[in-house]
Amino acid sequence: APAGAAAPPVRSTVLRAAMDGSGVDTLNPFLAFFNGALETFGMVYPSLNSLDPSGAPGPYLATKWEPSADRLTWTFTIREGLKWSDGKPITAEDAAWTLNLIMTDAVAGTANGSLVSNFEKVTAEGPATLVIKTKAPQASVPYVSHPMSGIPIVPKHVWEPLAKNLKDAKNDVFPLVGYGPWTLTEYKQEQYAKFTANKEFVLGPPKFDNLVLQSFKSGDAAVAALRSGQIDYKAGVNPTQFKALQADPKIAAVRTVGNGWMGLEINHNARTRSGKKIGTGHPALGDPALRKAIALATDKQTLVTKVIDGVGRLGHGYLPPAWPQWFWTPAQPTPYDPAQANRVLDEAGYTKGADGVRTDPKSGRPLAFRFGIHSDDAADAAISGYVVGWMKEIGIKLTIQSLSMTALNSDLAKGDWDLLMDAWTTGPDPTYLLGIQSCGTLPKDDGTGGNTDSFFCDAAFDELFKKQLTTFDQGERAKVIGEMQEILYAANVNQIYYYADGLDVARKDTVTGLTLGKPDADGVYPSQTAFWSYLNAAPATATTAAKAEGSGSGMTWVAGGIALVVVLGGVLVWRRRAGGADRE
Amino acid sequence: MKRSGLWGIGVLAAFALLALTAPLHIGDDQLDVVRVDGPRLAPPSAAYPLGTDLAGRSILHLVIWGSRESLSIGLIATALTVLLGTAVGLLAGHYQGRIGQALMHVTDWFIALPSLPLAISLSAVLGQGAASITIAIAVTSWTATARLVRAQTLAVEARPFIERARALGAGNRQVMLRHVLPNVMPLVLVSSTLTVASAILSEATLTFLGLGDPTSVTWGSMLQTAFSGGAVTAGAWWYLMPPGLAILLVVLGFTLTGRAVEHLLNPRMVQHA
Amino acid sequence: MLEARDLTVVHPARGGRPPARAVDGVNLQVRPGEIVALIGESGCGKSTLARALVGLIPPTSGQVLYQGEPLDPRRMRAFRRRVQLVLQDPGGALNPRQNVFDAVAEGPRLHGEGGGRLRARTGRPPHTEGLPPRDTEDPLPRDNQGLSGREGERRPLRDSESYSLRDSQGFLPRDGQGLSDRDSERRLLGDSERLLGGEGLRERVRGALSKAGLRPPEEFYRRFPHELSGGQQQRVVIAGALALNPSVIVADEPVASLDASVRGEILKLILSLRDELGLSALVVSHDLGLAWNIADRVAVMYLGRIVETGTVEEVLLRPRHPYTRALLSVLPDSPERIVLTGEPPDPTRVPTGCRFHPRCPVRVAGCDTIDLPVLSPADSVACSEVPQ
Amino acid sequence: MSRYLGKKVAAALVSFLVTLVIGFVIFSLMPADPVRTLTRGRPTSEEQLAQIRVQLGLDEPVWYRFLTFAGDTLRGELGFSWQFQQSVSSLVAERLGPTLLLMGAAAVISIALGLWLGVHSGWRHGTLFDKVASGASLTLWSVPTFWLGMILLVLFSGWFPSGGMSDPSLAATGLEHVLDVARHLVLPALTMVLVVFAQYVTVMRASVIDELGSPYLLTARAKGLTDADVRRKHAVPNALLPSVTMIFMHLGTLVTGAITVEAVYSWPGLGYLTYEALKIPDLPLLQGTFIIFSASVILMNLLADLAYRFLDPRVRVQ
Amino acid sequence: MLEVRDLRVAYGGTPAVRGVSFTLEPGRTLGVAGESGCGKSTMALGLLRLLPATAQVSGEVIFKGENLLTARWARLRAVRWSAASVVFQGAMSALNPVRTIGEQLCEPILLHDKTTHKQARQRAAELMESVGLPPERLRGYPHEFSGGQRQRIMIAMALACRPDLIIADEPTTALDVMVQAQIMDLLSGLVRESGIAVIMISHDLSVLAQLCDTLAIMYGGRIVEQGPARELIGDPRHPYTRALAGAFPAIGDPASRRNPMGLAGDPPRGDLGAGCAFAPRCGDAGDACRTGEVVLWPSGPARTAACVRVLEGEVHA
Ligand SMILES: Nc1ncnc2c1ncn2[C@@H]1O[C@H](COP(=O)(O)OP(=O)(O)OP(=O)(O)O)[C@@H](O)[C@H]1O
Ligand SMILES: Nc1ncnc2c1ncn2[C@@H]1O[C@H](COP(=O)(O)OP(=O)(O)OP(=O)(O)O)[C@@H](O)[C@H]1O
Ligand SMILES: [Mg+2]
Ligand SMILES: [Mg+2]
Ligand code: NI
Repeated sequence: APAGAAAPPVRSTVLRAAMDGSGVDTLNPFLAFFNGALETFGMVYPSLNSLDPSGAPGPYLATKWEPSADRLTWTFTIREGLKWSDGKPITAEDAAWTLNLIMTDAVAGTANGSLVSNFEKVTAEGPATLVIKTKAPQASVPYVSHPMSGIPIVPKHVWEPLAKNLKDAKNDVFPLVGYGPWTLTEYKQEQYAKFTANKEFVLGPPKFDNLVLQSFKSGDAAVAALRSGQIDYKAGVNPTQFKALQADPKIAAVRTVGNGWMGLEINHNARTRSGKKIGTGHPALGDPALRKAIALATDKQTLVTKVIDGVGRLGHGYLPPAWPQWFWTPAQPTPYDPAQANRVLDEAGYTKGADGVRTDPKSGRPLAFRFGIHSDDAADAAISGYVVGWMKEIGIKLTIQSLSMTALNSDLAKGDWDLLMDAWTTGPDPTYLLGIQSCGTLPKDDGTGGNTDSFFCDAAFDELFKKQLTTFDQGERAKVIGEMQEILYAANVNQIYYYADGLDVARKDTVTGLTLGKPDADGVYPSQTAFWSYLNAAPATATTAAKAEGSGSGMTWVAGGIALVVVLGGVLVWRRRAGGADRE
Repeated sequence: MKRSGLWGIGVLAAFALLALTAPLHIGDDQLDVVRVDGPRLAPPSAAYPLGTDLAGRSILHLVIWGSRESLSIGLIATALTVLLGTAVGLLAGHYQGRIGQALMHVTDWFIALPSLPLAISLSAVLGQGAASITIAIAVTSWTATARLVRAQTLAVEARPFIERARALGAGNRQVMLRHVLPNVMPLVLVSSTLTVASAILSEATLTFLGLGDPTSVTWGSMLQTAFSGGAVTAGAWWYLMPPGLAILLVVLGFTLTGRAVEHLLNPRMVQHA
Repeated sequence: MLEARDLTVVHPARGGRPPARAVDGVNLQVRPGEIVALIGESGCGKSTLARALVGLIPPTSGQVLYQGEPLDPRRMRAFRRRVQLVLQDPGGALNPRQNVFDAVAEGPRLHGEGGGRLRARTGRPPHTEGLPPRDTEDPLPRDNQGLSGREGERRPLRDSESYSLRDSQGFLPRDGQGLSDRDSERRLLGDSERLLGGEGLRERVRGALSKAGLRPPEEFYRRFPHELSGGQQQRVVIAGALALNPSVIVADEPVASLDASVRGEILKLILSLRDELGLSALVVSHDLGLAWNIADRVAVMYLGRIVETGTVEEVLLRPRHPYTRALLSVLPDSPERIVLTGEPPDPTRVPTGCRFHPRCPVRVAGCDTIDLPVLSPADSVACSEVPQ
Repeated sequence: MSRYLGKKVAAALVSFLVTLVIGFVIFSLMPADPVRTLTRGRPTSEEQLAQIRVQLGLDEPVWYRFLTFAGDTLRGELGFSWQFQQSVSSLVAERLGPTLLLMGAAAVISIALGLWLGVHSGWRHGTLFDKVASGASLTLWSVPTFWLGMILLVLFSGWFPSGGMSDPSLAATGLEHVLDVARHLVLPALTMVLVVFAQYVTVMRASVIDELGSPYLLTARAKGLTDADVRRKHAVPNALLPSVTMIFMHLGTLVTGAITVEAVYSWPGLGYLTYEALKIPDLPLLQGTFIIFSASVILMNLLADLAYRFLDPRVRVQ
Repeated sequence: MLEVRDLRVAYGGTPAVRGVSFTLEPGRTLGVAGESGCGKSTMALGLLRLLPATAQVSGEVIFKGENLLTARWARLRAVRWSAASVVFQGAMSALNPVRTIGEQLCEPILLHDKTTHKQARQRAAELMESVGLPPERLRGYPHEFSGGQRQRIMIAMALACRPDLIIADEPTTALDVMVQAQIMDLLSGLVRESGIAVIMISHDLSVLAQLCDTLAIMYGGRIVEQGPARELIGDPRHPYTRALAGAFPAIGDPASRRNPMGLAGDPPRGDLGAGCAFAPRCGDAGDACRTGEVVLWPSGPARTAACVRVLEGEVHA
């Protein structure tokens, strides 16, 4: 470890945090999908860019990035003098090698292949210049490699020998050779990851000497650990926990702008790329009036207050508010108006039967829909109760189907569904999320090749999608993206309910400075990434940290001792009584 | 011993009554999240004797309502278990030739399957919901009944009255249905009360692991919601305790009843009473 | 009447042990109206022989003959009506969940006699399998009403005649009234009465119980085995056998588990059944006194073979086989005691030569090598040292 | 003895093979397309999705998958986890230790406690001690394990660590590390012990009561042994015999009891792994843990047979 | 040496033994007979307080000058086996199935004689030889022995501490005639040599007649007749004794040929009222029997019988 190797016994400071609930699937950065893994890579592998608090690309390995005039070539200027943790210099060649590997090797592209699918050629022109040639103009190139959701750059000299059998590369030689604010020194799957600080980190040294991420499967266990001083920080608590911790004077609880949405998808017309109808979706859902009525009858505000206890925002647009540059709100939001919803339906000819369920005049079928929810998602279950109730009010009958994620996705891909609960989070580059609403992601006629999210397919939307890809001016691009969101909003196929706030909690007595940026009027901070949080965090006072820990374990032993004595005493007393009497 | 059996029966009767009469005093408006207007996760008060859940519904109502599904899953699973187990055990015990051997092997194989993982796997495969949980429980617990019935069948068939019946000309069916079954059934019934107990526990566990239907109201799903919803952090003991205690009471009720009946049936135990 | 011819029963090997030759060549005859006692020490194969005789265990070789005809497994049902087994432990021989009535009525019901409840279900008419024509010595009583039949009145009967009080189908009431009356009678009867079965069946059960000495029979109908004393239980078992009007009873240690005082009563009953109904009986026991008490003839068994047979007086008063002598000598009042040393014999390891030679006090050279032939029905003792 | 051993081992192997078939059948019934689930939230193109499908072996026909699966399993290869992108065997191997530790601790404590209580309450059948002991154990038996875990978590999370197996920030080694792990073990082990020991109490108590009327106890008493000696030297060894089988069988189920406890306390063992696998569901992983659990139950049953064989002179082969 | 006065035992209120008194001198043998359930075992076990806790015992058992019913448990334990040992019915289950014969034989020796293990082994080996079993088999388990051998081991065990009294509760009941003869020969030989007093229980009068000096016949929890063995069997005074004796015919006796003798009726159960307990089954019971007090009256030299007819001086055929 670089820190404090020669120094006399100065007590080193440790930041103890709960690992992202998803955990680390694998430490192989080419294969990993889980957020816990991405979070870790962000700390131990460098990327070309970083993200500033507004979500825009900032300098990291690259100090400058410029598109060429034809907008097909990007030139990144790579910082010089940086060294991997094993002392070898970091050069443009490392980045070029990493990106090329992902472009050319199918296995290497498992996780991030789609980010570079438009790349023609990546070359290192000298140690400080990286040139990326794209097939078509691509505005999002500066978003391709950034901490968290972008591509981490790996040291070529370490990975080159592994590239032949990348699938089996577990990347488990510690300390991991990398570069970042931290160095991974120890890792036990599903238990913890230990890091030491890289005090020479180019974007500023971490204030803690060590970082420990501990895995908790249950949120309550993590919170209990936080309360008892086992850990200092946990990102991502649920609203109930948040409210409870807000009331705790020892705990700092902050809200950050949400980077995802929770919403409803409607199978309005499942079909293949060639337009062949597939699946068992209810035909009436193809009617925009019906979808509009569903939107009108949904009381999103109630969902915000009841399901997430008010810690979130009402949803409209398709992209979450975490990325203000793309955030869009409709000029005329659809209100909650069940009466109007009923009117709309009446007008469209959906007549109510004796049982209160309307009938589709075209197919003659009642408006009875399957409503798929994720069985492992508490919010889905909670929301579904409300939605069923509201839809009943307007003569629509929903039958909840609680399905495992896999089953749900498999139904979705086959078009065997009517309504689904859905949720997405996204990084700063909206391309992918927008992409899955384009016609190109519909399945082929043989059922394969699909990656659509709701079978949405709209020519105008696709046109704009292509346009935003090549719009290099951020403002311009935002406008195009706004138009796309408008189309989606009007179609009512993806009905966004809310954007839940990110909820982070930390111990006041041990850690400060975790949050980045300034809160808005509601006290909500900008979206946070682990990269900045752990980099900014500073020990509150080293001594309190030590004390809290010491007293915790001391108490434990006292309590354990007392319990033991009580048990033993009880046992002895019983023994006396049982065996003492000299009779049979 | 007898007194505890009475307690058990009392508890069961109380829960059965609650479950059966629940629709009479709990209306849709008290369970439908859209219509209730209680405070979110409020501690017990006069209006809500056991507090409210995350949607503002009365925990008391939920617990009462939950008894319906929890009990019926337990009972149906047990009925399936007893049916399957008794049939297999009886046949395996009676036909000690190849059929019996084969049946016993099947039973042994199933016994070697760990019940919870099997149930988990089964309900993961069958899909979420009460039906698959019920099936999973039945599939994993019939072996115990089959073993018991087989052992009892062997014991009964070794007794002279079977030989007498055979000497009188009784065939396999007569021996099995008229002589063995009546002598085996009391024990099966006793063991089935214990099966209900563990079926209810299994239901809660499977639901807790996320294999149940999260929108239905059962004790298991209440606990699951409480657990995933952060009730522990919020210190919402009123949300955590009632469903757990309800499970405990019902399971204990079945267990005590079963043991009391067993006590009555097993003269050897009575001798020492 | 009932006869074993060169009967051998081998119990298959079990748990790594060699097969047990429990019965190893037995010739034994039970003649009409005769009580034969089968005597031998524990494990010599008495019970196995008894079970083979009633067809519960298939013989490994040899034959069981009933009225001169070999037992046919396909006609077992009919045979079962004629030859009945009474077991040692009456408590165990009664299903604890059957009351006395059902226990006694089980046989008739199974054979579709009297009640017809079960037969109606299985849909099998009675006695279709029939039996070989009876010889004139068949001592079946015609009167099922009780103990009034006397020897002189015995005459051969055909099955359909054996109950004059009902028709062979058992559906019609005995007084020949029409079905409708029968139905109304049924309606009048309580539910449980109806369950008890038809009139004919009740007659039969009543008769059997009173023949077995349980009087008045009605008082016992509803009792369960645990509400009876051991002697009463044994009587119920015997009644169950009598309810089918058997011609032979095979009783496996019928009094071994009963108290000394009760023992005499049951033996009296067996004796009276023979005297009054003309039943033949094979009584299995290890008790020589029992043979003296009731039997006409004795067969002494040792390790799967009969070693000596003859009338009671011959065998018990003038024993010839050294084993019989030893058995008699250890009785309390005998003048000299010949206590055999060594362990009881083991049918899984039958010694060569005379099977008794390892324990035989009068053993001579050759006893241990020369196999003795199976005792033929004509001979009475199997010992090379004793002249026939 | 060796022939018996051979027979039993063979039977266990057959059981295991059947388990493989059952396991495979169950898991191949499932609509198995986890690819979208796995890549959820990540930008993935359709080509990549197809590529991952091939990687996961989802394109093969069922029979081929079974043969591969059975062959691999017998070689100790349990397949490739969808979500962890690594071999199930290595995942299982990593988790086996913690699970064995938790189970071992829970088993030792609950067996000791359960047998002790069982012997004494059976021996003093009907006394206050018996009533308290059997009442308490019955009540605890009726408690859902995970619920008890939650309750203990609420009550004791301030005293004992609420999750994980060790405190990574301590960087403890040697004895300190052992103590640290022990501290983390307290709550999960306690939860399991409390729920499980009742079974041993019940089994042992019933066994002892069964033995109470035995004439050999009367003989022992007539010999002038003290009550405690009669119990210790005569009743317990006999009562243990029928219990041994049950104890081992329960040990087999203890493995599975670990699932909820590990989930509640984030104990990094096999149960936790199962819980993880359940979410997707990650079928190869579920299948792998299922097989491991089954194998352990089969092993326990085999041990039960052998232990019984060894302990009871009546069936011990000369 | 042993004097029992008015021993009464009740199981949870139901009397099983209703006042039994007798004395036993050193070296003498007392036989106790009676039908099943009449209280023989209860009486015998009551002497050493070996009954379950549900049994209430009263009366006096004076053994070598000490009342065992009131002695402290520690004292009683010291008496057990070292001074009075027991041979139980069905040695099959009276031996602990999971411990070797040697361990079980040595156990009382180690406990009472405070010897070394080696000495105890030695003594056990001697005992095995004395009952005709090879000492090597001390390492065997009970199931490896036949029923007769096990019963012999039980006898050897009973002799282990050289007691003054052996209580044998149906020691041969489950055994075959021939094995029974072997055991009886062994037992009588040992008793004769060592001069141990024996209480022997059986329901088979003929077995008792062989071994015992005195017989006591029990009916319904009481002794109904007592006297020297030969006389009692040859000339029973109580109708119950007569029935019992008749149940075991003498072979060759023409009176019993084709004429089994029995006793109608059921054994007494539950509470017995006043009068003679046997009256309901007695062929010639009169009113005096049903209501009057019936106690043991002298019926001959050293004989007593509890029958009014004895008192009336009637002589039974
Ligand atoms: N089902 C069986 N399988 C194997 N061996 C058996 C079986 N039944 C009996 N035997 C053996 O056959 C031999 C004869 O048994 P059987 O029961 O006929 O003897 P028994 O003369 O009736 O003895 P007892 O007087 O003890 O009733 C015995 O050695 C016994 O162990
Ligand atoms: N532990 C007990 N609890 C209650 N009643 C008992 C108990 N032991 C025996 N009895 C009853 O006490 C009476 C006498 O029993 P005991 O065992 O002394 O008879 P026994 O003469 O030895 O009979 P057997 O010849 O069958 O051994 C019987 O009615 C019996 O039912
Ligand atoms: Mg027999
Ligand atoms: Mg007795
Ligand atoms: Ni009790």
